[in-house]
Amino acid sequence: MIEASWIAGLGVILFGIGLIGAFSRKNAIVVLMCIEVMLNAANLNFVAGALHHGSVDGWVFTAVAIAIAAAEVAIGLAILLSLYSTQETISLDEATLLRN
Amino acid sequence: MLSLDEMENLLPEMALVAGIVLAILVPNLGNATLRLPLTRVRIPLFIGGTRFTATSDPRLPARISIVAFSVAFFFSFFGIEGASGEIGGVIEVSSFSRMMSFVFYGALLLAAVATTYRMPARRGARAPRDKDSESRVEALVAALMDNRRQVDFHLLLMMVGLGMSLMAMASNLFFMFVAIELASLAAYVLVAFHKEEAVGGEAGAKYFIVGSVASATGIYGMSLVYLWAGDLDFDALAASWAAMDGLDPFAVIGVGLMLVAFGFKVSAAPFHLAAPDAYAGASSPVAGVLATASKAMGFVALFRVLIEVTMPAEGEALWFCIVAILAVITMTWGNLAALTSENPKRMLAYSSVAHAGYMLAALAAIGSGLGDSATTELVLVAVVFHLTILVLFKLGAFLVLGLLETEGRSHRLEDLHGLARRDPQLAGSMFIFMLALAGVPPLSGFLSKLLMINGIVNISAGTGSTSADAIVPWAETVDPVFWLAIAIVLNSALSLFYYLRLCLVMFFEEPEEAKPLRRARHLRRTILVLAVLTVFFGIGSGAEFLLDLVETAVSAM
Amino acid sequence: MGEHKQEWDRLLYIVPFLAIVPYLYSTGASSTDYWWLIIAAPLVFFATIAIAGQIWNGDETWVNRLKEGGILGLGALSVSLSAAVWLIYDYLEHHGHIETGDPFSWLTFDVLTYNGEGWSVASTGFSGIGFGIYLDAVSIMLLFVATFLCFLICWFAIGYMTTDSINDNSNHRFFAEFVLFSMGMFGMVLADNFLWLFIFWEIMGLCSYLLIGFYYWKPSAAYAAKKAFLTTRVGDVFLMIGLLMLYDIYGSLDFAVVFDDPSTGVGGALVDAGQLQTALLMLFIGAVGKSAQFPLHVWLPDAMEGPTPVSALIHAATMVNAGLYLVARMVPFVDVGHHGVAGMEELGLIVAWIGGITAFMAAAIAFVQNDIKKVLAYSTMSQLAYIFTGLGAALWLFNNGKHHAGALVFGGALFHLFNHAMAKGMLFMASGSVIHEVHHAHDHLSHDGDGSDHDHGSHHDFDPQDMRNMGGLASKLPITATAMMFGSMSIIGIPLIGGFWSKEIIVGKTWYAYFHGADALLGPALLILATAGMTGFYMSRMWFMTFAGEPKNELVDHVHEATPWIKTPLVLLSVITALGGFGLALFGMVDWLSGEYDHLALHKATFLDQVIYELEHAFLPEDMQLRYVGWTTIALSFILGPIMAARVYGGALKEGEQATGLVHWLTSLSGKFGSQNVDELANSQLAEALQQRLYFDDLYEGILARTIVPFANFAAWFDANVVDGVIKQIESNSVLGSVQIRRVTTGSARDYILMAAVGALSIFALIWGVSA
Amino acid sequence: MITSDPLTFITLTPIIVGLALLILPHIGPASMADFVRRIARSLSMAIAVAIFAITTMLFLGQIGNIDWLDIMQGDYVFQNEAVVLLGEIGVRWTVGVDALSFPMVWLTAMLIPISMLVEWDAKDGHIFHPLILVMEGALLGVFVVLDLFVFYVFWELTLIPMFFLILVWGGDDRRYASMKFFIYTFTASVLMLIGILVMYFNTGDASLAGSLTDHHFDLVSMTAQAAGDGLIAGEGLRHFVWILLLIGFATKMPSVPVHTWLPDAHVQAPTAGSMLLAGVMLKMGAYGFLRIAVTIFPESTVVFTPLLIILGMVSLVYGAIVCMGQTNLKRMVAYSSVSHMGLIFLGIATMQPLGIAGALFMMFAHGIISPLLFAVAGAFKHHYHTLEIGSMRGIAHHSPWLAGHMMLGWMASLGLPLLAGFVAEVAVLIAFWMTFGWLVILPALTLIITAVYYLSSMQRTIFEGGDPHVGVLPESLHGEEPRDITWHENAGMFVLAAFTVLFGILPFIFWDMMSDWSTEFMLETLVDAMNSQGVKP
Repeated sequence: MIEASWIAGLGVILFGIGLIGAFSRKNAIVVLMCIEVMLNAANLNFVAGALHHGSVDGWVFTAVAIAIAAAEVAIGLAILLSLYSTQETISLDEATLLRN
Repeated sequence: MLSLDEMENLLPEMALVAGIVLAILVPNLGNATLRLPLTRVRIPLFIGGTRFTATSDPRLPARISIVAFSVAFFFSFFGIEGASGEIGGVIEVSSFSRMMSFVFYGALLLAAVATTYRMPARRGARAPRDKDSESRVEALVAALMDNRRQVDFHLLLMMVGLGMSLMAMASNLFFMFVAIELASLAAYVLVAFHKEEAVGGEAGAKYFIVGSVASATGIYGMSLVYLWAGDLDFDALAASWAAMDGLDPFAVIGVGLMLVAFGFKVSAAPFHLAAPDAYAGASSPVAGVLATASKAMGFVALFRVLIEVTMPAEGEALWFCIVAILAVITMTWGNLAALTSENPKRMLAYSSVAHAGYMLAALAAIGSGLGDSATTELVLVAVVFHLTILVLFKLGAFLVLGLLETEGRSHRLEDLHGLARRDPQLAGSMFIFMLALAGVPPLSGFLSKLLMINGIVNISAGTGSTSADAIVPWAETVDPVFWLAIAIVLNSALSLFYYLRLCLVMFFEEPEEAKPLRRARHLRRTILVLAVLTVFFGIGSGAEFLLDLVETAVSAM
Repeated sequence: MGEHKQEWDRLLYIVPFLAIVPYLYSTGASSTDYWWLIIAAPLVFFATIAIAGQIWNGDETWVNRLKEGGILGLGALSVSLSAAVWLIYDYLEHHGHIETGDPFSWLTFDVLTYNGEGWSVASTGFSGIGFGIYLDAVSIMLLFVATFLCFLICWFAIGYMTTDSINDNSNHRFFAEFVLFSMGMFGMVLADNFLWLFIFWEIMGLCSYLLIGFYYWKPSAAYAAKKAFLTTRVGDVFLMIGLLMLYDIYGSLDFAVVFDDPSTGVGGALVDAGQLQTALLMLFIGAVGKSAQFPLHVWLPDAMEGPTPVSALIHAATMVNAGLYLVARMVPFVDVGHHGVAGMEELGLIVAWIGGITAFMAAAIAFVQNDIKKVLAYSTMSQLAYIFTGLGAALWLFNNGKHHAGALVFGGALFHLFNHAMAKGMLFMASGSVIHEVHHAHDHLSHDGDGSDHDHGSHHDFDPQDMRNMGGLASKLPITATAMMFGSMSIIGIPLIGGFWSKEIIVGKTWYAYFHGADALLGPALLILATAGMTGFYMSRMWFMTFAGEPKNELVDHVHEATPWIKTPLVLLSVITALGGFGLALFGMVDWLSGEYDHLALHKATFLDQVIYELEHAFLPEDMQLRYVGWTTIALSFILGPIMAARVYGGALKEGEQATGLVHWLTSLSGKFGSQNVDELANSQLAEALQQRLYFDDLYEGILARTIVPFANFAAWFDANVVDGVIKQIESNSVLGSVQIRRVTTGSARDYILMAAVGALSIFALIWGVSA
Repeated sequence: MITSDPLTFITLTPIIVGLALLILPHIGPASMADFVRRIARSLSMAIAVAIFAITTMLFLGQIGNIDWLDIMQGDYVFQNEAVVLLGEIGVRWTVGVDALSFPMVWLTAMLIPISMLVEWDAKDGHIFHPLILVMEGALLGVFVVLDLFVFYVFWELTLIPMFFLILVWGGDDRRYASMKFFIYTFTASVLMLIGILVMYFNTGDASLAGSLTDHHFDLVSMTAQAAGDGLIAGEGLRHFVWILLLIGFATKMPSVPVHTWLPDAHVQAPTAGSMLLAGVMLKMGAYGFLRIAVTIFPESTVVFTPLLIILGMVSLVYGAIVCMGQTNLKRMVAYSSVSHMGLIFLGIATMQPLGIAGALFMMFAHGIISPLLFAVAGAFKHHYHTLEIGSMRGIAHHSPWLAGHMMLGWMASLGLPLLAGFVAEVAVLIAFWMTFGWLVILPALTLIITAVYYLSSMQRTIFEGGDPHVGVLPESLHGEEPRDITWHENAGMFVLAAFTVLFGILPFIFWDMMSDWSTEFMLETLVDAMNSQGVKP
């Protein structure tokens, strides 16, 4: 059995990767993926918490969080698509009609 | 299955769910029939076929959502007095949650009304192509904006309402996050709803990306808290926090990360950066919802986490200093940025940032732990009152822009030029909204700001040394919270500049085009009513009534 | 007067006005109940004339029948005059002060005082300021001078102003301002309180401003008006400070309260001489401004820009006496014999010195003036300075216990005021007559000469006031020449005529004071002695240049006394000037004025005894030193000065011209002293300096232009760019900051996330910092 | 209502009627809109005149039969039955006047119809005149309410009509001026609001207190509390609050260095706006300062007397000097207001009943004179289209009435005796000498400077020109023949001129009550403070 702290540690790393990816990558799809990574870091924590506390809540949370993540991806892709259809780019640095 | 009592407590949400169902079904009703196999008997199926006149009416979805929101709105209102109940371990209906849902539904109702005029159906709409001439593109875009996507729009609107309302009722942190996500995801789509316009998609994309990062951060923070406490019920969390010996890094970092997520929701600096873009790109009613209901949602979350969970019984809260600094930065940033903004919607967005700053300052005053329960309540009343009446004038201002938008766009200050000459009613209302935003008496914006300052002063002014016999020694001893009050009033003065500038162009400049605005009867009446209410809740019995209401709600918290 | 019958009919309008006082008298009322008529009548008619004149401007009735308000003004002044005469009559009957107390309290207020432990409302004094009247011999005399002269001048002005086309449709302004001025003068004389004195004093200042600037369209007039107001304002401000100090000392400004016992202040405190002297000096600065004494004298010559003789007359006969009156009111403070405060010798010395300097300086400048009114203006300055010197000597004498001598010179000085007022009033009216007729003659000529298309240029270039255009007018203007002759004699101090009686006393007693311990008075004494001779010269010069000799301009032939209304006052005043001085001296005017006698009457058994007594007193005083002084004065002023003038400017009339008796004789006489060419002297640097008024105006203007103007401009700049600049800086910095901070919103979602991340990190750093 | 609660009536009627006249045309049917527009101007005037009549009757005793001389400090007449406005935080509608506020009430009621009259032909009169009516209500409200919350509401409410008056009817640079005016004074007054709130949290009377806060805004009760143990416990805090209040009030007055909004606002404002701004709005500062800052914090006032002197003196002297450097007539008059308002601080700083009475009378007299000045300046703008001093000469020929009013106004403002301003000046100066001695030389010199700029400005506008029959007309006329002022301008100026003279000759009409009140005020509030602070002569 893996220690809960290991799982949580992995979560921290994942979260860091996600966050850094989110602000260092231009491609919106990649950023979306990074966000998923961040959410998964949270899921790992829930799992670790469920293990650590021996409660079932964590598992439920994880399941729901995954559902949310899925919804988020769906919506995100749709929105990015509409961005692409008008500006023909999904680079976050180029879609800057709105600024200042 | 819910019991009758629980049903009664959830009537507004029921109404909304019913609305969602109806919105999906009713517009699809038609004369479709199902021929019973082997017979010539045609059973009317109603779903599909040629739609009836009534069900194909393009305004139907709006009507449905308006009715649903109205019902929800009134039920919420009547629920403020004495609603209480606990459902399924994660929902707790209280006066406070009803008050907040009252605010949410109010804001969304207004957005629904405003949108009626934005999207009446028009035939022959298509997306513009490259070869189209500029004027043609404009016409096409206008037609597209008016395309029949009402159902989608109003569905999303009702989902936002449902999410927000559930969020206010959540007694469990995780459930609250889920509700927030429900509201937020729908809101992202609403922002990006005008995909025909280049800015629509961009605004949605930015808002979505930044918002998602923020909520991911928040959820991660929540997961850390879960790691620490093992339970996400607010009561349990509060108990764990109170029992915490020293500072647990999991708890502190978790709360801190959640602060980031809520900070984004209330658009506190520096998490607010996507907000102006989103407001500017979204249609005005949606931007108005973001600036009022969405912000209120963020504050409810802050209340839950900061005040219910992490506020110690005595002494300064851990987050006091952070929130205070955030407050000052937020209000100053917002006001400064709004100062030279040439886009009315952006300007209102920044002003919304500044208002978040004021309310954060009030929260910080609570966090200082100097006040007793009565003063804490006073400050909370102030904040909730502000959130409530913000719907009147902030959303009112967006609705005015929305009315302008139906003619063209309202993203330039020039679009407001000479509004007083073109449409005195609108200009007068806008003037009232602006002054209320700036906090000029006797409008309700003044009362709420006064109450917040009042609270801060009340908490802090007495802390100075009474034996100091000159200003400087006194100022050295007074609690820094006091300076938040000064910061608020100075910022109010600064903000006056851009609010007045907007009024100025309405009354002073020559209109770019002299033709009168659309009649848009309901929307116009709504705006006028909002203007009247802005005055009405400023002083006298109106204000007393609303204050009483808020007080009831807050005391239930 | 037949040809002006219609004009004289206008006088009927003032009959109802004149009837008011006799009617009141007949009802048995007391004059002290109706003193307010003196002030109220002009005040009411000021408003009436000003507004009616503007509304009915140019209306036939208004212009011809009411003389654009002149008749109304005359009516109002006749009410004042008759009420004043009534009051004077009562006063002389009852031989004593008239005090009404304060029939109405103008301002009531409270003042806190410190009693050593705490502050409480002052129980004595400091209760407010009321208004009532206070009459003693001095104010009675001045009241008469003011009401009488104002009445006559108004009379004269009706004739003078309404016959000059340049004034058409604006005379109502003149008459309104004129009666307002009269109100100020009457009020000042009547007031029982230093503050009210000041109030009316300022009203006069305003009217002086308005009247000097009557020809407002002339830049020189507008400038002169401003200059007069501002110069006197400087004095007034100090006067006001003096009042504040006096009020602080005595807790009241009422003459009755203050003069009751000037040595004890409010609450019985002993008055500090130094403080009181400072206060009185402040008052004196005010007097210096109003009476155009050095160094605030610069306004008076310019004031001659006013409508020719009339407003100038205010600046000669009445208003300028206000300063003298004020100084005269200082006597009770210094009179150590009657509760005065000892140790204020410097006051008298300063007053006398200022007087002496001004007398000499003004006389010297008058030497070179060619403008007939300017000569009179400097003469006025000089004569007022005489009176100041006399008052200064009186103050010194009073303060050193020499009560009798003090009283004598005090009375003499005031008597000189009377004589001078009458003479100078007449002189100015006479000069007005000259100017008016010369001007008319010129108009007549230029109209005839050029036909319809007459030359405006020459019209404007011609100066009807320049004596170099005159000469030989004695035969053309007989009444004017006679009047001017008597006036000049009175001013010069020709023995037995008018001013002689008072001037002798002033000069004599100033020397007396010098001989009796006031070493510092030597200067003023010498200066006024020299001035006596100079007066003889410049007054004679003026008369000779105007009336004697051959005409210097062909238009003189066309001059004749044609204007109605002008002659009457001249005749009346000539009589008073010629005989009044001696007559009143006989009745003990000097002692009456100084309060030594309480009524005007012969004090010797018979009239002849009195005449002999007075003559002996004037020419053969017992004190040998004074006798020499007196003789020197006479020699200088009567003999040396006029003869020198006659040598330079005198000359017989043109062949065939015949003037009236005495005048003709005088012109012939003036031709008999030979002639002397003074061109060299006239072109000297000294003469130039005198022409330039000893450069005082240049000096003041230079100082103002170099200090105040740049300073004001700097202040305006400072306010707009520094004080407001701070605000503007805040504004522009906010805008800059706004632009900067908006740049942070780059539009890229990446950056937003980055910013949020940095923000979040800072939050954690903060938490860490807080918790650590 | 008029007899039972006249103050509420005169305050609310103009606001209600004015707003109705402004709003009805935009929400009613077209025929009604036309009707309302037609009657708006006359009805506004009628209301304003009626209110003036009522206030005059209040003064004369026809209503209420008040002995104005017998009002003690802290007592008010015509007090109403308090109406709770915001029970949660203790806000009540209480009105009342005493000898401090009543002259201001009368002044306001008098000036409103006159400023309407002067601008009787203003464009868009159906908006202009109702706006002034709203202004009247707001101004009266400031002076009559005895609840600090409502006071602050009215205080800020005055800004809104004035903002519009400047913005819509103002001069060329009205955008900047209206913004500056609004923001500048608003900024100052929000600081004042903080001060009020600190006071609020030290109030104790439970019977008036709000349910939410246990405190109240009632000024009468605060005054009583201040007279008892003092409202605020710590001296440092007291001083701080006093300074906050001072910032608000001094800016409104305005005092150097926070005066620069005034010239801009004045120059751009329409005539009626300038008249009200100078006539009444500036007095709000002085009124509030006396009513709140001095009354409730007498010790602080005593302690900060040197500050008051500096502010007053700098305003007075510096304001006057700046006046001399102005080339714009209205700007000059505006700075002269700054200068005159300095005297009010000086009068208060003397700590003498006489000085305070002088300051009160200064408020009153300046309230009559400065509108006259601005009416004159406005007439120049109206008929000559320029305010530049020196761009014209000899205007007296073309506009004799204007020149006459100018003369009277200018003279009154430079403190000529028998005109209203003199009384105030002399009273303040007497008190000033008693307290500060030779410092009086500065105000005294200012009298000269004042004369310099006033006379110079007259010399270079209505005088000179060189020709008795035609003046030098400004280029802005473009060769048009100028006319004299219109009958309504003339009538308005005449009334002001008449009052200037009336109160100059018979100042005791209002002086007596001011003087009595000042004595009471000193004895009740300041004397104890002076004794406890050890003030000695």
